[in-house]
Amino acid sequence: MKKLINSVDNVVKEEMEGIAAAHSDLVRVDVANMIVIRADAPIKGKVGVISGGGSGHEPMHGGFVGLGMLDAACAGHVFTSPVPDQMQIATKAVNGGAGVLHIVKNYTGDIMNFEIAAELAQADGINVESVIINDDVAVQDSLYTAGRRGVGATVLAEKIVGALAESKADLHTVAEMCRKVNSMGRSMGMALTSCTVPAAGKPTFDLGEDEMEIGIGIHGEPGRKRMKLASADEITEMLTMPVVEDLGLKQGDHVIAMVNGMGGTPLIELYIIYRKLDEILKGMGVGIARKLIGNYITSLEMAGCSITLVKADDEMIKLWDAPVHTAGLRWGV
Amino acid sequence: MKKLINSVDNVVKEEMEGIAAAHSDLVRVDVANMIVIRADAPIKGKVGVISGGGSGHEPMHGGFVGLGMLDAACAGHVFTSPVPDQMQIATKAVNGGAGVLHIVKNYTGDIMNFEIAAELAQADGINVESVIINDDVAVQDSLYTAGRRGVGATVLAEKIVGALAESKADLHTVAEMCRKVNSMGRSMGMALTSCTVPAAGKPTFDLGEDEMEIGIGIHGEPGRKRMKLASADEITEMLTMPVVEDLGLKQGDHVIAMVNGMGGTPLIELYIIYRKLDEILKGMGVGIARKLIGNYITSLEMAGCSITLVKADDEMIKLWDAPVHTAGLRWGV
Amino acid sequence: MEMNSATVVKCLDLIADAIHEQRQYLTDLDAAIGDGDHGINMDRGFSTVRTRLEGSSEKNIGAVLKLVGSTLVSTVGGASGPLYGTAFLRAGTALEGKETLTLDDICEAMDAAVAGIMQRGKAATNEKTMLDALVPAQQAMHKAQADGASIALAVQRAADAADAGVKATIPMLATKGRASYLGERSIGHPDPGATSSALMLRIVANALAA
Amino acid sequence: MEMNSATVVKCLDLIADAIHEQRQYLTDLDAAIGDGDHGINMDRGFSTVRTRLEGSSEKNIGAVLKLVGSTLVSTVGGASGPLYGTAFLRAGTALEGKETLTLDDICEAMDAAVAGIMQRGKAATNEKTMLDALVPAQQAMHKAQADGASIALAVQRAADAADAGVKATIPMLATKGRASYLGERSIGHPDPGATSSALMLRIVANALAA
Ligand SMILES: Nc1ncnc2c1ncn2[C@@H]1O[C@H](COP(=O)(O)OP(=O)(O)O)[C@@H](O)[C@H]1O
Ligand SMILES: Nc1ncnc2c1ncn2[C@@H]1O[C@H](COP(=O)(O)OP(=O)(O)O)[C@@H](O)[C@H]1O
Ligand SMILES: [Mg+2]
Ligand SMILES: [Mg+2]
Ligand SMILES: [Mg+2]
Ligand SMILES: [Mg+2]
Repeated sequence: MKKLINSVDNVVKEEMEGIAAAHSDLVRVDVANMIVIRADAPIKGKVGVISGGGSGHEPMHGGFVGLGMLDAACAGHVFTSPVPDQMQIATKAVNGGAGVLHIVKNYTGDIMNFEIAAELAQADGINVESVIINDDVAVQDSLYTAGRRGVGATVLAEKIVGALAESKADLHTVAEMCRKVNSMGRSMGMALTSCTVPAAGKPTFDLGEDEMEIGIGIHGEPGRKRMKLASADEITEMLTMPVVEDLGLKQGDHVIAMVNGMGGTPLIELYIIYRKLDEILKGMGVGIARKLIGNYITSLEMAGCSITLVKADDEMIKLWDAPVHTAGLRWGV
Repeated sequence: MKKLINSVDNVVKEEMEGIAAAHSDLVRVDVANMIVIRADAPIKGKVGVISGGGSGHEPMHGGFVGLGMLDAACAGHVFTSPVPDQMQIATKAVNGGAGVLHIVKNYTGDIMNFEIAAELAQADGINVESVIINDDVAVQDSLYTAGRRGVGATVLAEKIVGALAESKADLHTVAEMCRKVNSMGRSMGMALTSCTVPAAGKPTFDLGEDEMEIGIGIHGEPGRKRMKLASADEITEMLTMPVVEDLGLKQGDHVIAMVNGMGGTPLIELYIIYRKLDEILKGMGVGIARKLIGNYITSLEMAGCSITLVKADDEMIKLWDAPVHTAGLRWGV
Repeated sequence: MEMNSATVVKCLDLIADAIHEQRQYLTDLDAAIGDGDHGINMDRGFSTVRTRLEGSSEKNIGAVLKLVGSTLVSTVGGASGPLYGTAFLRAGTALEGKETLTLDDICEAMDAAVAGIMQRGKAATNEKTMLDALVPAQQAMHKAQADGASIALAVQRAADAADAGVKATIPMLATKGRASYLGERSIGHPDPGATSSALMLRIVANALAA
Repeated sequence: MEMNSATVVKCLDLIADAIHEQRQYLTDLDAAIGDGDHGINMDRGFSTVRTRLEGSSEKNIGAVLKLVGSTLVSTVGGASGPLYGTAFLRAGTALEGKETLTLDDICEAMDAAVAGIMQRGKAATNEKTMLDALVPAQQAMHKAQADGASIALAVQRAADAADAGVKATIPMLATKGRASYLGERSIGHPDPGATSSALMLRIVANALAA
């Protein structure tokens, strides 16, 4: 295992100290509790928006704390949900009197830890609404699974919802927009390699020199199907079509599209994927209104990519365009 | 070799088509000649700023074309300097009547190809100034080498010089600022893994499970010293001290600092490196005025990082803060 | 062996040791059908439990278990944190104020723990989770209670039932937790959470038999 | 074999074949002390040269070589593109208008080519570059000229001198080009550019001897 770390146990702690050193203008960092908080939080009258999850997905979530996006992000150990105490502290820290929205990715651990935290927050007298993100089409949403995982759409939701909260909309409106983005968002990912949880010391799964894993999640866990390596165009097709079909996209629709790298894939390859995505959607008369291409929700050093499409109306695009100033996303300011 | 590509021969061509599809608001792409040109070029009365080099360093240079940075970028094949014809076309495309600056990284191939291009441009009646970037302290700058390589400082120079050109400064002033940034910039890089040139099909060099390469360049070529893997703090020290000493940094100086990923290293590890860089410079009383943390000048999927420091005065920081709108960097707009 | 708080704390220490020893094994199991962190998560939790119980003179067994539960909730994270945390919190509530335990008490605590896991995780048996070890153990304990067995024997039987439960998870299709994302590919692997539950019961059984 | 443009084009075709066959070998050499692209760069250039010369009925050997030179400059890239491109452009200029070649012509073209490379690359011998194959070849050719040797024999001796030159680059410390970044670690490896130069001379020697 070769990583740029000091000791396996201090990976997240030292990352937090690095974020604090780098972005003291944007955030303050509670290193002991592994929480990144917007420097000017709480903002009176503004709905506080928090999220959180296992570390190893950077820049998500800590890299999305700041103007126009998240007010706080709770970091668990690598690929391990954060604990209720963290979300309780974060909820208090961002409560501007207008309530707090919890954006929760659909993982059993995240759901349960956020659930306990929401119970604690109500006990503290803070009004909390929770929205679960479950956009991963690779998992059948049926009785027989823990439901669809929360992946790429989380990034887009945090931007859109963050902008709405910035405009001082009330908690229910902000939560409803988050549900809407979730309902309009679908993703699918794939991996060329696994990744190594520092504490585990070896890759979570092994892939042969000519193999790839289709439908992987973002915790380095194996995916739906292991297959022979295919071309970039074939892979783009395999990821895009299930998303398009599940969303029921048709001629005249517009989307916000993200081609996301899993952490170890260079930008040159992501543009080759975007090239085919653009071709496929153009062929169907679906317009790409906005796009993100790069590493936004990763799995440590995993080589691979994911495609996320959010069917967007004018309001969502307006909120997307609103100013944002975080370590991971910045425009309009 | 596992990559998200279609055919080895079309890697750069398809990347160009992807950039054209994604960023038609910012750039127009001459795919046949592999040149990314600012959408609104040429801008009358503005010095045209172009650069170029082998592909595989994304987002550099094509990702830095747009407002406040480059007017055009010529892409060679992976790790191979572009040819004079490309720079000749690019020079004509960005010439707003105020002359054109060529920013050239100090590699024999880049120097000679840009030299031929500059000769052709003069023959076309276009006033060209060239500035060579050679900030890599890993290479002794003596009679016995091809001189120091052009690495991280190239990114910082393109931003600062691009802002000055945007303000309609004349060619000589813009060229002098570029020389100043180069003279104030130093970098050093390291690698945990090699990378694979698509056409070659296998890694350029092999590193053992417990080995790292200190002083690597950005073309996947081996570095100065091969050593046993060290901790993130030790590595940061090994990269920072030679840069600090070569620059002669002392108490009260300010720098623009970049902790750059080589393409396959996750952000969590770059923040751990930044943490130690911040500690070292604070200990010396050197202030970090601005910073970049992420993948800005890469080597395909290489795992590793580089540190660049540019000793900055107020004017350079003001130009750094000026608006920029490119695929790879965006703020203030 | 007197079932007082000292014994309970002794068992918890032994559990912490075992979890630490089996850390890599539990993580490997989780790597096959999960995200490769179960052993790491559990070790983090139980090493904190050990530190917090060091030199504790707490007589009230309910309080001890509640401390274990809140510690696990605050340190383990992932899915297993809230589940095991809730289990120990509910068991502690059931034994509030008790300074020694009868088999009836232990059965009551076990029932509360299993109910807590089901409520928090919204899972049932046969979904390839820790319940597939804990529910058989619970039933075995009640049977031992009905047979008038000793505490040591009851826990022994529970541990045996739990081990059988772990083996039974191997052919199961996971329909809860991270493993469910794999569909059929989760078949053929034992569940990590069931394995850690069975491990804990085995440690307690061995301690009581000694 | 008559040294007319047909023969020159024939030799260039054979060079293109050989470069294509040795593509991986040249790239491996460049991977050791460079950035692993020399064979790829040369193959791209000479396959374009072959296409452009296909069916060419150009009699003027100078024009043929200048076409080769401009093609290499526009397609090879890297350091070898401008160097080999300049070499062929200068040789072509030296042979402007000639439809057949004498040994004197060939020596003159060789001198122009080597001078072009030295000017463009600002390098000398003993810097572990292509010059360490081409300069010995140049000298051998002049010696053969002085001995009144045939063209075939002169090129044969040039190819032998180039091969010896390549071996001589192995112990050399690279002080130019990418290899110079390695300092002492460039010692012990043959220079890729010298190897491709020697390869080209060998192909022509074999063709003329056939
Ligand atoms: N809904 C659930 N109900 C009961 N147990 C569950 C549930 N979801 C997961 N588990 C248990 O949690 C174990 C995984 O724990 P761990 O790996 O620590 O958490 P995570 O899956 O978040 O990484 C599984 O092996 C399973 O036994
Ligand atoms: N300054 C120079 N003068 C002469 N030959 C040089 C010079 N620099 C490099 N070369 C030759 O170029 C070869 C490398 O070519 P190539 O790999 O195609 O270019 P690059 O180094 O840009 O990748 C070296 O092996 C060497 O023979
Ligand atoms: Mg986990
Ligand atoms: Mg090259
Ligand atoms: Mg797990
Ligand atoms: Mg090379």
